[in-house]
Amino acid sequence: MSEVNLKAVRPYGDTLDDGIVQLSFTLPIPFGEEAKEAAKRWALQSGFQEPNISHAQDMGEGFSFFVVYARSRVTVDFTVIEVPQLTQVRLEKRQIELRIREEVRRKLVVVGACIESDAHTVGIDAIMNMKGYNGHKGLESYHEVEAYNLGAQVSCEDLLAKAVSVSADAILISQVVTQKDIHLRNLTRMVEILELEGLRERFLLICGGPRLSYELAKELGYDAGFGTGTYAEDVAGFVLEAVLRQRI
Amino acid sequence: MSEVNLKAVRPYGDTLDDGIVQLSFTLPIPFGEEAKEAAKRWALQSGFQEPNISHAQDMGEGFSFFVVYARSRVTVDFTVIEVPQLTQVRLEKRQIELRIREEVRRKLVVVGACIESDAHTVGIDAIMNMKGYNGHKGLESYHEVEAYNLGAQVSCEDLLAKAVSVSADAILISQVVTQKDIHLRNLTRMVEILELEGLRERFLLICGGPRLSYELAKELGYDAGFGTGTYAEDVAGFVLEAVLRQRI
Amino acid sequence: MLTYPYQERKLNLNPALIDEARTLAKEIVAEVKPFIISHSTVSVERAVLRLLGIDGVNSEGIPLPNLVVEHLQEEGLLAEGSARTLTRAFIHYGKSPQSLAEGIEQGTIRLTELPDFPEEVIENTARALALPAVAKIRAQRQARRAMLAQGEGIEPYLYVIVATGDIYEDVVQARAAARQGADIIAVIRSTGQSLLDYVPYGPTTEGFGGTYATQANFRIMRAALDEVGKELGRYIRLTNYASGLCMPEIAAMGALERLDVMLNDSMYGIIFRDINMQRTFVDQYFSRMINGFAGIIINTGEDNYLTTADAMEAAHTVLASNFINAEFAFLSGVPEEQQGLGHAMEINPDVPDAFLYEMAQAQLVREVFPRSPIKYMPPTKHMTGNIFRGHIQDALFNVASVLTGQSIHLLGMLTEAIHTPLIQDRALSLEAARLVFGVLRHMGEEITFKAEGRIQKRAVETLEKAVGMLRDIEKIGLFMALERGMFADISRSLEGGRGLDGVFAKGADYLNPFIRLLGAETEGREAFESSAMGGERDV
Amino acid sequence: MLTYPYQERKLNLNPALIDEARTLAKEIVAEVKPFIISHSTVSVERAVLRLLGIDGVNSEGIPLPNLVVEHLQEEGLLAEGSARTLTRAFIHYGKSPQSLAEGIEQGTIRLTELPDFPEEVIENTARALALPAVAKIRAQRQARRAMLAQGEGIEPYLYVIVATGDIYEDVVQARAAARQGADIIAVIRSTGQSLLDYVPYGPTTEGFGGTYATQANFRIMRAALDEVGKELGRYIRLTNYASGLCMPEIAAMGALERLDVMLNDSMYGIIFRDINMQRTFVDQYFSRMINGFAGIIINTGEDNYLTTADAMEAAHTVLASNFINAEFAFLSGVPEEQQGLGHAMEINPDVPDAFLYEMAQAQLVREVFPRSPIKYMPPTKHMTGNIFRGHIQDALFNVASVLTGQSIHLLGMLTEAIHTPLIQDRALSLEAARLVFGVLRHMGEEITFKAEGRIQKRAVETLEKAVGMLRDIEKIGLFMALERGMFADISRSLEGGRGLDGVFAKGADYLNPFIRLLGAETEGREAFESSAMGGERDV
Ligand code: B12
Ligand code: B12
Ligand SMILES: Cc1ncc(COP(=O)(O)O)c(C=O)c1O
Ligand SMILES: Cc1ncc(COP(=O)(O)O)c(C=O)c1O
Repeated sequence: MSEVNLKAVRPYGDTLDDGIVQLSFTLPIPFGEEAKEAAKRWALQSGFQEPNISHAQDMGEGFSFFVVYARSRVTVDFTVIEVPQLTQVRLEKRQIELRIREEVRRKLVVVGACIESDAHTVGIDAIMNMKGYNGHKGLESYHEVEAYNLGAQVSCEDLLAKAVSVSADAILISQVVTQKDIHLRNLTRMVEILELEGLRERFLLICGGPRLSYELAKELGYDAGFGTGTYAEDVAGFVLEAVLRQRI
Repeated sequence: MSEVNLKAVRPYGDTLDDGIVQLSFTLPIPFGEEAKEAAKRWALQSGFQEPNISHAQDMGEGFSFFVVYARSRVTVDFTVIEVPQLTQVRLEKRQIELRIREEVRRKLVVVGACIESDAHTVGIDAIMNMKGYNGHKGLESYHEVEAYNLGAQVSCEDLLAKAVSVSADAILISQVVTQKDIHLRNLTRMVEILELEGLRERFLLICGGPRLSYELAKELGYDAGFGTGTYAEDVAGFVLEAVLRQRI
Repeated sequence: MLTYPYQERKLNLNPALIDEARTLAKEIVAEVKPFIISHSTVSVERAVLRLLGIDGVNSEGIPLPNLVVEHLQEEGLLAEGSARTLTRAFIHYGKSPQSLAEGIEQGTIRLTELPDFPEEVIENTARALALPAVAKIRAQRQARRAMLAQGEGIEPYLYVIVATGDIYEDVVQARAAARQGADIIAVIRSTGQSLLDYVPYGPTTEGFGGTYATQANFRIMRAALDEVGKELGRYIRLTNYASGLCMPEIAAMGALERLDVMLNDSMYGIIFRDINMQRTFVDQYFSRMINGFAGIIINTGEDNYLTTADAMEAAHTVLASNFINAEFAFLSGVPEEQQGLGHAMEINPDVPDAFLYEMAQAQLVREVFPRSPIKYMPPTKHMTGNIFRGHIQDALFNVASVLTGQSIHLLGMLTEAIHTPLIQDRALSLEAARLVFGVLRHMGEEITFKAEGRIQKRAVETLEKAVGMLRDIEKIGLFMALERGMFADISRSLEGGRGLDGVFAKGADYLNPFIRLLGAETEGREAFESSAMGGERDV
Repeated sequence: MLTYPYQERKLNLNPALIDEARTLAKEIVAEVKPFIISHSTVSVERAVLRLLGIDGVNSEGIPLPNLVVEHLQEEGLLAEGSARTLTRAFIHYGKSPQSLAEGIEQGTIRLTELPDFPEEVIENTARALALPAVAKIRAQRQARRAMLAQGEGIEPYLYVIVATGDIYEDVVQARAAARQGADIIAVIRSTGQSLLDYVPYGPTTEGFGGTYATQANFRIMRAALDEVGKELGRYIRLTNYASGLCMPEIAAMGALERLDVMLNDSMYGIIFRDINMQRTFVDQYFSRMINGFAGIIINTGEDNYLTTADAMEAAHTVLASNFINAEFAFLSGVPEEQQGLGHAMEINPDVPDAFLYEMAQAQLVREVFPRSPIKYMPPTKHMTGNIFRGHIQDALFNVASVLTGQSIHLLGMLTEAIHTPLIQDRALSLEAARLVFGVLRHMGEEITFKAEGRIQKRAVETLEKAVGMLRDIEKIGLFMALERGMFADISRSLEGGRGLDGVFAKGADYLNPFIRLLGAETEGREAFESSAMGGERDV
């Protein structure tokens, strides 16, 4: 195989730069030869080459579904990609506890919830509850962390009130439902309320959920965001570092 | 649901014009956050919106695989689509036999084969052999058709020789393997040989195979092409009509 | 393809244990019964009003049933039951309940100043006012039976959801799904509707992760499915959610609009929506009474336990809860044939031999409830963004389902971890399930499990644990069990959660004509009991 | 995970029938044996030359083994066996076989004018010339055994193909596949190589639907897989095709380069490549001798029958052919432990209960050949462009495989009907198979089939039909059976097909030292027989 040109990377099927991509989609047009042709044209107009309509199926009600393989000439420059990421190294629970004890010298306080309409607590529970997730204990199990998990469908106001009342270091928010971008709306709402109350600087604001990333969280005005596969250590470590940084 | 605008049809997920498309592809770059970002950029550069990298997986050896959902703004005008198609109605075996007897008044002669490197005879057998396919008897079972199926890996030259020797009306060619466009090469070779020998007009030239269509066949200089789901009737019907047309 | 009741006995279960479980569950429920029958709720009363014919909203969008109940509450008249006061008003004003409600809304009618009437007159009049709804529901049940006789799918029924948030888009998806092979269409509700203490009104086109359950939406979807079902020669069942703070009202709406299946659990709202347990127990009782009478299959929500708890560890909690849910159903007069007890395939596929344990659980529920149209829920928690892998997980679920003779098969979607189903997701799932069911149709009959093998052991163990749990609950009572978080690892308190303020003790002269008309041992049933008893299902 | 030999007996098969089938197959093969051992072919002789050390091509790209054999043929020396003349030339010129071949190519050496030597001298010298190859092959077998001891996959082995046409791209795909979980990598050959009467030379980067089988390609891939296997702590087996007009030569190359599995059927070339049957029977005999000695698992090609014939109707032909293929293998000294008999899952999934019949067939082959590393081929014919549906068909195949204890599991690809596998296709298939095998690992042990149920009946019927077919073949002889199209509905004539001109009767003084060294009952074997006999597998 020839060398990959990292300045111009393109999809790979079984030969470098063959550009092969699989697509599937439905068009709101009745099934038939014309529908297949429409699918092909859609692929061509989308910039693909040699679209092969490998499957076409009647969805009923005037819809047609397609599986397509096609070639793409689009390349990306891999050499310029930099993803804003948490630079912090993943600490272990033991280390975190130790450093809180020795460097912060008081317990860290966090409050968390699934806000607004979202009732998916499994994610925030995985981070906060005693039991944790995949063998990684949650924040409640940390000696040096005082963790309040308010659960599901908590209004932004209630969450903030709790954070104020326990003098939290960090507010943790989980958002799992993303349909019609409701997570963006909910997350933004929280930031706005904090700002309105002049409390934005007072708390570390952290969100998490399967469709969230550090990058997106920053865009929304959060201090950090965590996606799939996060463990309590990641969050505790981040809060620890941030609290220490604020001290300086 | 609002009315579909057939002049600007776009993919449909669960809401008209949401444009949702599923893609999957591999990039020749090592797995990680940067790879995900590259996949996202590739999708954006390909003109998709809101690409959601719903899955990323290490393929090993410096390759990464992605499943992506994204939105497309590309539309096709469905109202202008016309697919060149065999206009003929699908006749039944009985009718075909009758019309050959009464209108052609001699047997139709066809020779067929998988040419060159291709050994996939199931398709041509489905058309030609006694047994046929899915309950549709093959050409050998037709009283009024003299059918010679030469089988697999027959050179263009041998096939042509046979066609000449039995004074065939039609030559049937099957091509199933399409890797590196070998089918196009083989099919073109046959046309060239026929032209070289000045015999192109003498025979109806018909091809078939899962990646062939009437349209493509015409492009390649064939009289007709048949894809997946073809039965002997389709071919016999076409030959019958063409022979009758030539008579006039 | 199932012959009822399910006949196979592959697990070598101890029947005495099953009997014990049933007895324990009966006792657990019996302990809650006095509370249930001595209480009512605002939602029960609103349901009564709806059944009496009150519908519509005021200019601010507040439903008339809510306005009337609030009015009664303010006037201290609720404890007698909304039916009593409305009946008195009817006799007094000679106006229909709907006109009365409108009058109350406009302030032209006040209920405090009503004269009294002889009890017999009130009861008879209430009954007369109630009968049209009863007749309507009965007619719907008969219509269903007639349509089913024209053709229906075979079990396991293919059940898919639509969840666009827009009823008109839902209709498109649902009709397409029916053509793609679905037997049952569930219209998922908008996130959070369960916490609304009223039912939205009219056709709706906005919702998150689902579409609001409104009577108009029920009607629109019902008509669409009847149409496409007729064309296909296959009755398409319609499902919605009689859950949350309005479960009795939604049940009433569903019964009137001929829904066929209702998610309608005795404890789901408590555990998963933090609805007060007193409220839920009272609400579920009346809502199930309606569903039972309407011939609607109820679906319980034990599958949800395994989305928070671990499926290997908590399998027995599902079964224990199934027993309790079934007893609550009996209490409301829902026969086994309408008890769509829920369970799920949620073991982490990384667990070696996970499929064996899933089989054990699925077969166990099947054998323990041989007459119930049990509902089997697909993998959800361990689905990921890898749609190809997910499609296989779902295929295994399909295999388990057909091997163990499940009745209602909720289709897994390859995009479970990504979004609510797209039109093609459903089609692909339906196709996969049909494929699997077709090639394995009689495999269940062909195989037996090794005596004392992994599957039998697991099933026996799960049954034993469930019985143990029921023994514990029987000792401490169900309220306490909920407080201790014995289901889904979630703990709820007697006074906590939403909706407690809507619960009230029935007054001595409480009246609700529907309890007699729809209830288990009462008149309205007769027409249907005979057939249901015969084991034949018209649901 | 299989314990050898396979122990379960789930089908209630009649052992007498199985014995009869074996006896019949033995007789069928015995009838062909006299012809086989009295004949040789150009390809057998070229294989001998290769084993004697002749390799390379001339300026026109013609392989030296071909040139030498042609020369011998022209000079009328071939009937004595190429080894005899080469040995004489070696004694005479004192030059290595390779130098001799080069000399012949350049016209500097002529073989017609060689003096004669005492028979004993010739035989001993030939033997001495043959020994280095034998030692090399033995060393490769030992190396394999040592590496296997370091770690290997568990059965069913995950077998995938690479088919880019470019050996370097194949390497990338193969290494990635190993990391993705593959246990066996097969490098698919370019379309049409089987019809070439020579073996291409050197690394190749062009091919259609596959990459040319060349010794250099074997070596490149072997090194790549050894490297990645070492890293993974799992020996990765390498497969190629000792099929077609050059089967003995490819077997020789494979043995030298430590391939682990070879597609190497006794009749495939006849039926599917229209290679003359006399040619094939002689070629397969010698090629299998090499494979047997090299500890290479041979795979037979009965799965192909079902790509042309209908799997419901022709299931018994697969089994009948398996019996014959096994006997041919024994004839060449290939022990059961190296007989990777092939069969396939090819029933149209639209057939109701198709999976049951597939199970019957898979279990049948498993029980009939309990010591063989049988190879189970995935659905191909009924795969369509619907990759999602296809992925499910493959998943069912995975289920059938693990339930019936298959040994070598060729992974189905969701894109089977579209293209040769892309890098992600393989990964998705591997992931799916691992998932299915993991969650169902012990399911086979857990289930038994109903006595006289659909599965048992189908299996018994298939066995009976296979015996019936073998009886017929035994009566008419294998040549006639092939003429009648009894396999795969394809008929071939004794004199028809390609390559007959390369067959010749051995002269009275025919010499091939390898027959004695590699053959079944002979010296070279000793070192390995003991272990193979013990049932332990080092292959
Ligand atoms: C379990 C589940 C439920 C359970 C929730 C139980 C509970 N108490 O949580 C129940 C059954 C109640 C449920 C209900 C609904 N659900 Co739901 N549900 C799921 C499911 C199957 C699994 C989610 C899960 O538990 N994942 C496991 C956890 C551990 O992963 P996680 O949430 O990603 O969390 C990890 C990280 O993201 C991160 N993280 C998460 N939060 C946070 C927070 C912080 C601060 C940090 C640092 C990290 C962090 O760390 C965690 C551990 O690594 C998903 C589908 C799926 N497979 O993903 C659908 C899904 C999320 N649900 C969905 C929907 C639509 C609903 C409903 C709205 C449907 C309806 N209309 O009724 C309802 C309503 C719920 C509501 N009001 O929000 C959709 C969302 C679609 C979308 N993208 O918008 C999904 C994707 C299913 C689908 N395809 O339709 N659901
Ligand atoms: C069966 C099969 C084989 C059999 C063929 C047996 C035989 N005698 O035909 C065997 C096992 C021998 C085989 C071998 C190979 N195969 Co193959 N094979 C298939 C398979 C599984 C099914 C094809 C089939 O029979 N379809 C059923 C018939 C009825 O359908 P059909 O051919 O489309 O025919 C219909 C129409 O197309 C039309 N039609 C077809 N021909 C004609 C002709 C005329 C005149 C008309 C009118 C109509 C018509 O009518 C037919 C009936 O409706 C496909 C995968 C798949 N599922 O499609 C791979 C496939 C075609 N094979 C493939 C390959 C690569 C090979 C090999 C080259 C692999 C190798 N390197 O060894 C070899 C070599 C074969 C060769 N030299 O050509 C690839 C082709 C990839 C590509 N797109 O280029 C496929 C797609 C598999 C894959 N994913 O890799 N194969
Ligand atoms: C019994 C029951 N009711 C309702 C729902 C739906 O959830 P929500 O309460 O958000 O409408 C479910 C979901 O699984 C359920 O099991
Ligand atoms: C025994 C055997 N040899 C070879 C092949 C490969 O085909 P070809 O002869 O085209 O190399 C197969 C394919 O299935 C086979 O089964």
